[in-house]
Amino acid sequence: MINKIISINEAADKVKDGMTIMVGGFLANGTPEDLIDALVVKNVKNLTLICNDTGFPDRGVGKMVVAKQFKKMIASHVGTNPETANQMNSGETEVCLVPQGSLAEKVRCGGTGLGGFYTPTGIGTEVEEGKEKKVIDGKEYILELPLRADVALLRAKIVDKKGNMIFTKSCKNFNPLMAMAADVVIVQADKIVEVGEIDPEDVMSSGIFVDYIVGGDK
Amino acid sequence: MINKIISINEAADKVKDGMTIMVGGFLANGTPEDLIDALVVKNVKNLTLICNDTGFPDRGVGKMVVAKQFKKMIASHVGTNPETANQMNSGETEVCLVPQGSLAEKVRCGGTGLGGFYTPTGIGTEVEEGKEKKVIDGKEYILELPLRADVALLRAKIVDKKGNMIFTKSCKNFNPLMAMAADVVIVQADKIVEVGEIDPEDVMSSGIFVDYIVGGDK
Amino acid sequence: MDAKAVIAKRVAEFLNDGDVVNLGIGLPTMVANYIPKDVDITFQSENGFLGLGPAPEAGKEDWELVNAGGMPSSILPGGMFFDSATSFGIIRGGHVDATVLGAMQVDHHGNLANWKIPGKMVPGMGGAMDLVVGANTVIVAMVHTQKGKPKILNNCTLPLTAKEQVNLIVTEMAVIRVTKEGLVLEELGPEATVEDVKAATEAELIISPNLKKFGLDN
Amino acid sequence: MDAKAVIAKRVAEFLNDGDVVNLGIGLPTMVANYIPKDVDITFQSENGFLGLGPAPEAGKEDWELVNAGGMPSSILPGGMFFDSATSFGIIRGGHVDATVLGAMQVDHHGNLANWKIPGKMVPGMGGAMDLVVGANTVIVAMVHTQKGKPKILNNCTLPLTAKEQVNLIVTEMAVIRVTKEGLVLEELGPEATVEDVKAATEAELIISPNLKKFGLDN
Repeated sequence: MINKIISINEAADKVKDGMTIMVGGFLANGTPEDLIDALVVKNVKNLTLICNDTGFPDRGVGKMVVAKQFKKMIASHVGTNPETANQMNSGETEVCLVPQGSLAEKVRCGGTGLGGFYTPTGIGTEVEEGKEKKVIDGKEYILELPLRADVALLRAKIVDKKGNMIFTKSCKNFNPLMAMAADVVIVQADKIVEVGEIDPEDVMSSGIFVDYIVGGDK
Repeated sequence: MINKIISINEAADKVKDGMTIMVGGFLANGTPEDLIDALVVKNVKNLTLICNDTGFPDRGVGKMVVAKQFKKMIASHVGTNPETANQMNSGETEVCLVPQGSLAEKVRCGGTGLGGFYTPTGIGTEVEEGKEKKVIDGKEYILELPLRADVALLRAKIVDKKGNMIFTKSCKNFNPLMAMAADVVIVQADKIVEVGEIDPEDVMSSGIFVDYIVGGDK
Repeated sequence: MDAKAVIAKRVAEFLNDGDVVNLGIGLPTMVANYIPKDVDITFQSENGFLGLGPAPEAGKEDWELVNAGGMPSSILPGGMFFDSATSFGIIRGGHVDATVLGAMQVDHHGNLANWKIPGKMVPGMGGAMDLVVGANTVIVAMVHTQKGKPKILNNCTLPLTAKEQVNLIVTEMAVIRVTKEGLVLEELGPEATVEDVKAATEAELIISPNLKKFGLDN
Repeated sequence: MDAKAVIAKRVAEFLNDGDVVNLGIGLPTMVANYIPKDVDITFQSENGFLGLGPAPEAGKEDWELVNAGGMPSSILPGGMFFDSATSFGIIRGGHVDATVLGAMQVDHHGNLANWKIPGKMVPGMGGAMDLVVGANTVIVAMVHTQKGKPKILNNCTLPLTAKEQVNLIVTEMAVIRVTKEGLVLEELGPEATVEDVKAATEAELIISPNLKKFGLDN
């Protein structure tokens, strides 16, 4: 069996300047804080972020925003991190706001080999600008396209050595979707267990998506 | 709390001549056999079926095929039930074959309010006939549209009185997708339990989708 | 008069036994406090669960179970957790009976603006655009005016959250229904007269022939 | 010579440690018997799980855990169950490294036909169209001829399952790779000569300069 467990610094080295990263979590809930901290220390730059939100200045992916590591951020909400608005207003960074349901579906689309989907969300708003619209069965829809990343950074509660994941409570959010939508997938585990310790009925996202596992000491 | 438990005959009466029904299961695995039997007895006619396959002459939805209850069948596979081919060849019924992944996604689409999706499956085959094609990011895709039904007939292992469902092993298949994609949803439970007996972490599909529950005696 | 309590209580009375409801952050959250004991409402939290319960006591916070505002929360028996794609599949798919949310502006077409003030504040739409398009009934719950200025306008001037999706507007002064004919004043708040409401509303109002009173007492 | 065993063993040797593989019904299923002990392959069963294991002993069948042929099966430690939309999301999303399936016809473009004989047999495509489009490597495993007639053609005459998706053809006589230049004969089966293969193949073959032998012994 291939060994997927690496150190947090080895994991941080997978992210290079200019890459696109997906980060799991919703307002830092379910975000791999240790991986974020390691990337702040490594000070990798000019990244594109795909995340539900930009967290808080001191929690979640927001720490990387404060460290000015993103040239572009794709998110549904940035209101909890004033630093995002500062960088947006100063022109240091580009912020692309996407409705949360469309963002989740775009990531799912990227991970499941679909070319795009039609959603009613955003019709009649700024969100439809520049996008193809189509009337299907008498209703107007917007074409939304898939999102993928070079690296996905996830957080799970329990992970077996193959990478099979259990998320807990409201910490699923974007994690299982991003697991399928990146070329390299790194999961920060609270606890790492042997293969077979997790009942197949309890696995929430498969280890086949996971390249590297870090942590296990919580 | 609204009482959702009804008798098998009351459930069968929800299906009227000419309706479109979705039936969960894969080669009869995870199909609500008691509901199928009740519909055979009721002898409702001219139905349109949406199901992964047409089961076997004596198992699953195939029993309704033998009873000639379908004017149209939408499925990915009909090879295990010779009666389907007989009726197709005699012109008694129309069979619309859909790739299994597209069928699952079409049902998901119908249940989640999307207008359609682009899939690479079927490009260069009969499946693309009459469908819109689009090149996205250099790759060819087919537009597939949502499927919905008047009534969905599901099978679950354990169901609480609100309709929260646990499927077992390989019996999930189309069941949780169809739960979201029909106007009326009826689930046949092996066992019915009180609300609260299922841990929220174990629920696989929500009771908010379920209108009626039958069974509980297995 | 506690304006917010008056609004929350009136909104609560619009909800029906068995409904699935999503409450926005702030004032809408208070609606949960006014649901009668014999009315069973399932609250959806768009970050990933059904069965949202009250906030835990101080000292018992669980940071793995937060609401859509990122604050510690709880789940009730009969609830379930899911990822963000499923969450918004539920929302867009019409499985949420009502969504209650605040507004910066709402107009006589039922247009809503609540996500952006150009040049000033761009928090992002989060899940609001999906919720407003997907929920069967959209209820705007807000204080009638902003620093004395009307928020119920002929036409929204801020960027829209959604086009023609609002069904009801509930303020401390009035219950207003959005109809094809225009805004219908159906009920007056405890301290409001028709003239008061007209003076505080830019949009023209049709006065219902069955104009009623509402408040904390009835 | 046991033709099927020869084919299954050679296909097994193409699989790499850590691969996710989907095996079609019939001959392809036998590939699982020839995986070396130190090679870790995860088998996907498109009806809803990863970690497909061997069939249970007679008398220990579990009809709630069946394979894509509807027959009782087993799940290995490290596996997981999912619904059909997720299953085909995994398949289309490129998370399956290889799919092995039979063919009625395959041609020098890499076109495949295996789901329909017009006027004779229309079992349906099941999951084959998605698998062939989605899997990273498509291996056709089949007996070289059908009643003495070639199955490897210049152009398929039966309705296609997919266009230009086949990468490798493994028969008891040959390993043939589909390339832009045409079909390359890379290996000869234990009892076959180049002339034998040419005689049994309609499509023109490019003979690899590094032509090798394969069989049960090496």
